[in-house]
Amino acid sequence: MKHLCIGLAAGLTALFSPPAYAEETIAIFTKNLTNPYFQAVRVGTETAAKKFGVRVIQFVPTKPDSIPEQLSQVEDVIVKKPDAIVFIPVDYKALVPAVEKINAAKIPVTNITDRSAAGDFVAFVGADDYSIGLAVGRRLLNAMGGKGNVVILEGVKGSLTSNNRVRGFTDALKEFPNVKLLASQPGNFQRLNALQVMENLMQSFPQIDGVLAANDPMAVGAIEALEAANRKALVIGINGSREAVDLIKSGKLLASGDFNGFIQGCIGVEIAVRNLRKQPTPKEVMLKPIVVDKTNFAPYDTPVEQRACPTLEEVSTN
Amino acid sequence: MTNSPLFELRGISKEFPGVKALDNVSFEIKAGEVHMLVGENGAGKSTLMKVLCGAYRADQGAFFHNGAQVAIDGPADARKFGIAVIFQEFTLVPYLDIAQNIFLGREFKSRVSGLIDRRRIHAEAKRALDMIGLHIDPRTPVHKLGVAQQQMVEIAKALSQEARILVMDEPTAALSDRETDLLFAMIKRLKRKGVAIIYISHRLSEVLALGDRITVLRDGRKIASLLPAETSPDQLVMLMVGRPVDATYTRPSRPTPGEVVLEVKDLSGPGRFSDVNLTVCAGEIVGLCGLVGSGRTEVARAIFGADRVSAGEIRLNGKRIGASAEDSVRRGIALIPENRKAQGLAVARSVGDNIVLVGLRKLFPSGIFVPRRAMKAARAVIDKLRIATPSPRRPVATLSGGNQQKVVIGKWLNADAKFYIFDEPTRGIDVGAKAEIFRLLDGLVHNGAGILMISSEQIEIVRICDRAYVMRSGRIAGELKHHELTEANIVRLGIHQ
Amino acid sequence: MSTHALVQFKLARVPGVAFALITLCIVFALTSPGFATAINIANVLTQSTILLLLALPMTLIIMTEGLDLSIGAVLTFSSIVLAIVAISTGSAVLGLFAALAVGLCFGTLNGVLVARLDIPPFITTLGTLGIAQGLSLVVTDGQSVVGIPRSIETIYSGTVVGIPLPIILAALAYALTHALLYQTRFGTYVFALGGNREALRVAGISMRGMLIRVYAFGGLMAGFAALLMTARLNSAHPTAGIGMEFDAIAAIAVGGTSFERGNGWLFGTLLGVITVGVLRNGLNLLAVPSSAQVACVGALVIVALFIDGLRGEQ
Amino acid sequence: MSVLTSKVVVRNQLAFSGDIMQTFYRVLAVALLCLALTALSDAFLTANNILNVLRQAALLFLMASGLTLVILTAGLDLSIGANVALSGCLAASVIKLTGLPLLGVATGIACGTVIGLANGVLVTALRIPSFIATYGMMWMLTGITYYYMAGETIHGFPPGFRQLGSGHLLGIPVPVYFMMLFLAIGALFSQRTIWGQQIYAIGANPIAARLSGVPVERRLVLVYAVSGAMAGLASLIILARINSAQGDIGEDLTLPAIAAVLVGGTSLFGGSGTVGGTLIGALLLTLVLNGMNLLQINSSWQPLATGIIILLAVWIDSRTRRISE
Repeated sequence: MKHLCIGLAAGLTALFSPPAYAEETIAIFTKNLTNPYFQAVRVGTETAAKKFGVRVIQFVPTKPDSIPEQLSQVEDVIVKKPDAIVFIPVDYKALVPAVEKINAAKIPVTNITDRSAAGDFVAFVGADDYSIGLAVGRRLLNAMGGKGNVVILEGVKGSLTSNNRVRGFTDALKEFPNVKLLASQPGNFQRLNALQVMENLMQSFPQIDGVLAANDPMAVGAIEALEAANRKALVIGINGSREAVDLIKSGKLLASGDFNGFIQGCIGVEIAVRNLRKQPTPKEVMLKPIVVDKTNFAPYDTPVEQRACPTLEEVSTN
Repeated sequence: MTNSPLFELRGISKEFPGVKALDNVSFEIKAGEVHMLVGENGAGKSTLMKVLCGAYRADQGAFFHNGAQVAIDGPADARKFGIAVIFQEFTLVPYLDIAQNIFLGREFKSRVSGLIDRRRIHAEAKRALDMIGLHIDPRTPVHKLGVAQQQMVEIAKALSQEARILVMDEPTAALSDRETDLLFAMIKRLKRKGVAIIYISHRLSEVLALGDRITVLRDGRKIASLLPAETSPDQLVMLMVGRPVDATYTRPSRPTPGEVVLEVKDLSGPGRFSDVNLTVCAGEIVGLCGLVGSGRTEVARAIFGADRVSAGEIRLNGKRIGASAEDSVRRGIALIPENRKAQGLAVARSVGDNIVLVGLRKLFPSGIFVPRRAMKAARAVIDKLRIATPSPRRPVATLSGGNQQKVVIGKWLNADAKFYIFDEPTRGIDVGAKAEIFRLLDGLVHNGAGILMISSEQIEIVRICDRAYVMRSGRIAGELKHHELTEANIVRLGIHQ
Repeated sequence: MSTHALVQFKLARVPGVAFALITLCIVFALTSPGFATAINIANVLTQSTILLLLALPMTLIIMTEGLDLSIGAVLTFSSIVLAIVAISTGSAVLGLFAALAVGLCFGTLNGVLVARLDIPPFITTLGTLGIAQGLSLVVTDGQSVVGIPRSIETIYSGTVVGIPLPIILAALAYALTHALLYQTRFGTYVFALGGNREALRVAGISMRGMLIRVYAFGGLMAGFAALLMTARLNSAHPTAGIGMEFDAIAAIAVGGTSFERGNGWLFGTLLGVITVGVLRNGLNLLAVPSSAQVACVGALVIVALFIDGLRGEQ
Repeated sequence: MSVLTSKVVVRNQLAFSGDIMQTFYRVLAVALLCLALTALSDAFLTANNILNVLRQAALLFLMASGLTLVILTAGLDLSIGANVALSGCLAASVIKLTGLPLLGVATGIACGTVIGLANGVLVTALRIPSFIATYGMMWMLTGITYYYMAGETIHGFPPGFRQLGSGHLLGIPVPVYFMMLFLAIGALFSQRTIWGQQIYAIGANPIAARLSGVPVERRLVLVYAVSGAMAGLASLIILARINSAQGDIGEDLTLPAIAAVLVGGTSLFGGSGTVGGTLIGALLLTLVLNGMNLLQINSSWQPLATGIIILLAVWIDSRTRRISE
C-alpha cells in the first residue's frame, strides 16, 4: 500500500499544479454549486476578469450554503492573500466574522447580492430584493385585474433574499385590497419542494388565480403542479433565468423579476479592479428592478456565457 | 476435607417464560471437593450455576454459607462468598489486555482519584497467571490469545477473586489433551488448597475420573447425587436421559470402502498448514485429529473452499474443487462447522428457513420459492432427524444445543451431498443426541457418502472411524489404519516428542 | 509478545490514516507555498477543533457498537440556546452552562432510549436528530441569532503564548477523553460494551448505566463544541452543524476505528480529523474547484479504509 | 421435554402474533393519522388529495424499496440521494441532446445501476463497511454532479416523458402505478424467490450463509445494484415531475428514504423486514408532510414531527417484540 500512497501523491501533484499568481488575483465567494443564479454570478465575474485582464478564483462551499465551510474557505484564502475579494455571504449575519477576518488581513473586499450585516466593504453591488418583489408582485396583481386569490412560495426561511422578496410581495398585495392571500409557505428555493407544497395547497384551495414565487425554480415547480392538475393560474418568479425566459416565451410564466446575477458578478469584479488600480469607485450600486415579460425578454434570451459585461457607468446611469 | 458443606442451595426454583428451568433443586458443595454436575442440555445445569453466582435470581429457595442462611441478590453477593464461575462462552473483552480482563470491575484505584492503577493491575495479574503456570505478558490483548489460553485467563480471573468455590462449565470442551491434563493438574492443586470445585461436563470419563461426588439433573429436577465408586457410565447416562441409551456407541459393520471420493494432494495454506495429503473413500468415515490448533479445522475449511490455499489440489471424484464454498456445495460437499451459532445457523430465522437454505437450488430449480413446499421439505428433515420442535416456523434459537446441531446437519440432507466434513459434531451435546448423530453418520456412509470427521475426543474417533489422520502443527503427522487406531496412538502422533 | 506486541497491535492500525496524512502533507507542501507556514498550520488545526470535539466522544460511542447521528444537530441547538441565553443575560458563562445542559439532556435522552428501550442507536439518534434540528428551526424560525457579547469571540480567536485558544481547548478535550478511555474504569467498560457485554454483566456492572453515560458524554461534548462554533460565527445559526455527524464518523473511520467488538483507537481519530482538515485546506490553497474537492473527500474515505482493509488481510 | 414443547407452542403463537401486531400498529397509525387529518381539514379526505399523497409517497417508496433489500442484508446505502442527482442529470442531458426519452430513461436507470454495482464492489471486494463505502460514494457522486452541471439547469422535456411523473392513467397518477408495480415485484422477489431467501439468510448470518453455499458477494452486489437502479428510476420520475434537472435534486432524499424503511419495521441488523412495511413507512411520513401543508403548519416543525414518528414507530416495535417474548 506504500505504492498506493506514492501513486496517490503523484496523482495529486499532477492534478493541481501550483497556481501562478502572476496578474492580479480576485477570490470570488458564492453560496453553492447548485443554484443557477450563482452560476450566473460566477460567469459574470469570469467575463469581467477577461475584460480587465485579472485572474479570478471561485470558492464555493461543497455543502450548499454551509456557513462553517465558507468561513473555513475565507480563512484558507486569507493565507493565500489574493489582491481582492468579491464576497457573497452564505448568511448575511453569520458570516460577519469572516468579513472581519478579511478586513483584518487588509484585503479589499466587495460585497455583492446579499448585503453583509457588518464589515468594511469597498462597495456593495446588488439589486434590492424588496423593490423587485414589489415590482413583479404589482405586475402579477395588475394582470389579475386586481382581484382573486393568490399564494406565496417563500424561499429558505430566514434568508435575507427570501424575507425581502416576500416583504415586497406582501406590500404589493396591500395595494390590491380585493386580492386574497390564501397561504404563504416555504419552498426553500427548490423545485421539488415548491412542486409538492403547491400540490398540497391546491388540495385545500379549489380556486388559486395567482402564484408569487420567490425565485424561478419554485415558479417552475408551481407551474408543473398546476399543469399536472389541469388548473390555470398566473405565475411569477424572480431571477430572470433563461429557463424563466423560455417559459415566458411559451406563455406559461407571466413574468420574472430580473435579479441579475451576471451583471452583479461583472460589476463586483469591475469595482474590485478599479479599487486595485486606484480608480474612483461608488460605495453602492443598486441595479434597477426590471420585470422581464413577453415585451422585453429578448436580451435575457442569450446564454450568460455569451453576454458582455455592461460598464459601471451603464448600470449606474440607467 | 471437612464434612460440613461450605455452601448449600435448598429448594431452588427458577421459571422462564415458557420453561420451568429449575424445580426445587437442592445442591451442596464441600471445601476441597470436586462436585460433578451432569445432565442433558437444557437439564438446568447452567441455570443452577447462574443462580449460584447471582447472574439470575431464584424464584424460590435459600442459600447457606457455612450453615448460615445468606441471600444472593447479585454477582457482588456471590463474590462475597468466594463463588466464581468460568462460563462456556468466555467473558473476556477482546481489545482489553489480559490484566484488565482479570480485574474487570475490580480495578485498583490510583492515588489520583477517578483513575485506575494500571501498574498494580498488571503486577497482580502477573501473580495470578503465575499461580496457574501460564507465562504470558499480562499486557497482551486477549484477542491475540487462543481458546485454551483464554480459558486459562478465565480461571486466573476467578482465582484472583479469592474464589473458594469455583464453577467450571465444560472447561475441557475446547481443550486439547495436553491442555486438559494441565487443567486437571491445576484442579487437583486447587483441591489441596481447599477450593471447592463444581464441574459441569458431558464427558463421563472425566466425571468418573475427577469427581468426588456426582449430581444428576434432568428437566430442571435433581435426579440423583452419588459417589463415583458406586456408579457406572451406563447408569449415569440412564439417569440423565431418563431412558436406557447406548452411550458406549459401537459402530455396526460397514460396507467395504468404495472408490476414492476425495483426494487432497500437497495442500498448503500460508501459515496455517502445509503439504497435507489425504484421501477419503465412498462409504468410510475418516478421522482427522490432533491438538486444538494443529490445523484440523483450517484443512477442513480449505477442502470446503471456504479459505484460500497457496498450493496443492483437491479432487472430488477426480474433478478439481475448492474454488469456493458455493462451488463445493454445488458439487456435493457438506461442511458441518465447528461453531454452530457463529457459523452454522441463522439464529434469528426459523428452523425451516435454516433447513432449506442449502437445498434451495435443488428444491426450487426454477428459482421460484414456494413456502408450502419448503415447509414440507423441512418437516421431512425434522422427522428424519427427530428434531424436537413443534413447527418448522419456530425460531431456531429456541432449540437445545443437540437439536440445533441436528438442524445444521439437516441443512445438507436436501442437498444430497457425496462428501461430508464434520467439525466437532458432538461438542457441547448430551449423550442421547451424540448417539443419534453417530447413527446418522452411519446412515450417510451406508448410502455411499464419504465422511471426514474432526473431533477432540479420541474415544469418538476410535469408535466411529475406519481410519484417521493425526495432525501436528499444521502437518499430517501420520495415518492410522483401523487396526492401529487407538487413543494411545493418536496421542503419541499428536503430541510433540 | 510483551509490550512489543502491544505496540505492534497499535501500529497495525496506523498506516491507513497516517499514510494518507503524510502523503497529503508532502503533496501540499510541494505544490502550495502557503501550506507549510506556521499561520496556515495553526489555521488548519483551529478549523479542525470543532470536528474533533464531536469525533472524540463519537469514537467511544462507536466502540460500544453504537452511533450518534444527532450530535451535529445537538451542537446546532446547543449553540442557539447558548446564544439566546448569552444575549438575554449578557453572560457568556451562563450561556455555556445552558449549552452544556442542552447537550447533556439530548445525550442522556439518546442513552436512555438506546439502553432502556433497546432502540437501535442509528434509529434513536436519527429521531433525536430530527427533534434537535426541528427545535433549532422552531426557536429561531430559520433566522440566525446575533448580538452575542463580543467576549465570546475571544474564545475562538484568542491565543495563549501564541497558540490559538481553540487548539488548547481541543488538546485538553483530547487529553481528557484519552484519560477517560485508557485510565479510568469507565473507559475500560467502554471497551467491554463493544467487546463483550456478558463480561460486564458477570462483573456486576450495569451496562445500561454505562451506555447512558457514553451517550451523555457525547451530548456534553457537543454542547462544548457549540461554544467554539458560536464563538467562531459570533452568532448561532440553525443550519450551522448540519451534516457534521457524518464528517465526524468519516474522520473516525479514516482513523481506523472499526465498527465491531470495541476495537477503537482514539489517536487514530485525532489523525483522521486532521487529515480531513488538511485535505480541505490544501485543496482550497490550490484553488481546486469545489466540485473536485467534494470528490476528493469521498476518495480519501474510501482509500484510507481500503488501505486498512489490505492490512487487515495481511 | 413434553413440558417444554407445550409451552413452546404458546410462545410460538405469541411470536407469530408479534409480527402481526407490528403491521397492525402501523396500519393503525396511518388510519389514526388519516382520521385526525380528516377531522382537522375538510380538504384532506378528497379523492384528489389521496391521489396526491399517494403520488408523493410513490417517489419516497421507489427509493426506499431498493434500500429495503440493502438493509435486509444488514447493510446501508447512503449514496442514493447523490445517485438520484447524477442519474437524473445525465438522463436529462441525454434527453436534451438526442430528444429520445427512451434513451434518457435507459441512461438514468443504467447510471443508477452502475453506481449501485460500484457500491457493491466496494462493500464486497474491498471489504469496506457499507456505511462508510456509500458515504464516500455519496461525496464522489455529488462532486461529479456539481462538476457536470456547473450550476446550470436542464429543463423542458418532451410531453411523452413528462407522463412518467405528472401523467394520469384512468385518473390515477402514473407514479402510483410504479409504486404498485414495484411493491409487487419487491414483495415477490424477497418472499417468493430463492434469491430473496438467500438475502434474508445473509442478513441473519453471513458466515453461515457462505458456508451453506450462498454466493454472498454476488447477492450483496445484486442488492446494491437494485438499490442503485431504483434510485435511477426515482430520478427519472423526479425529472418528469419537475420538468427540469439541477445539481441539487438529490439533496435531502436519502435520510427520508432510510427513515421510511426503518419506520416500516425493517431491522438495521438485517434478516427481518418486508417491502410492504416500507410502503406503510413511506405513506406515514408523506401523510405528515401533507397534513402540515394542509393545516399550514410552519414547515419548521417538519423535522421535529418526523423525528418523533421514527422514535414512536421503533419503540412500539420493541414493545410488541418484548410482549411476544
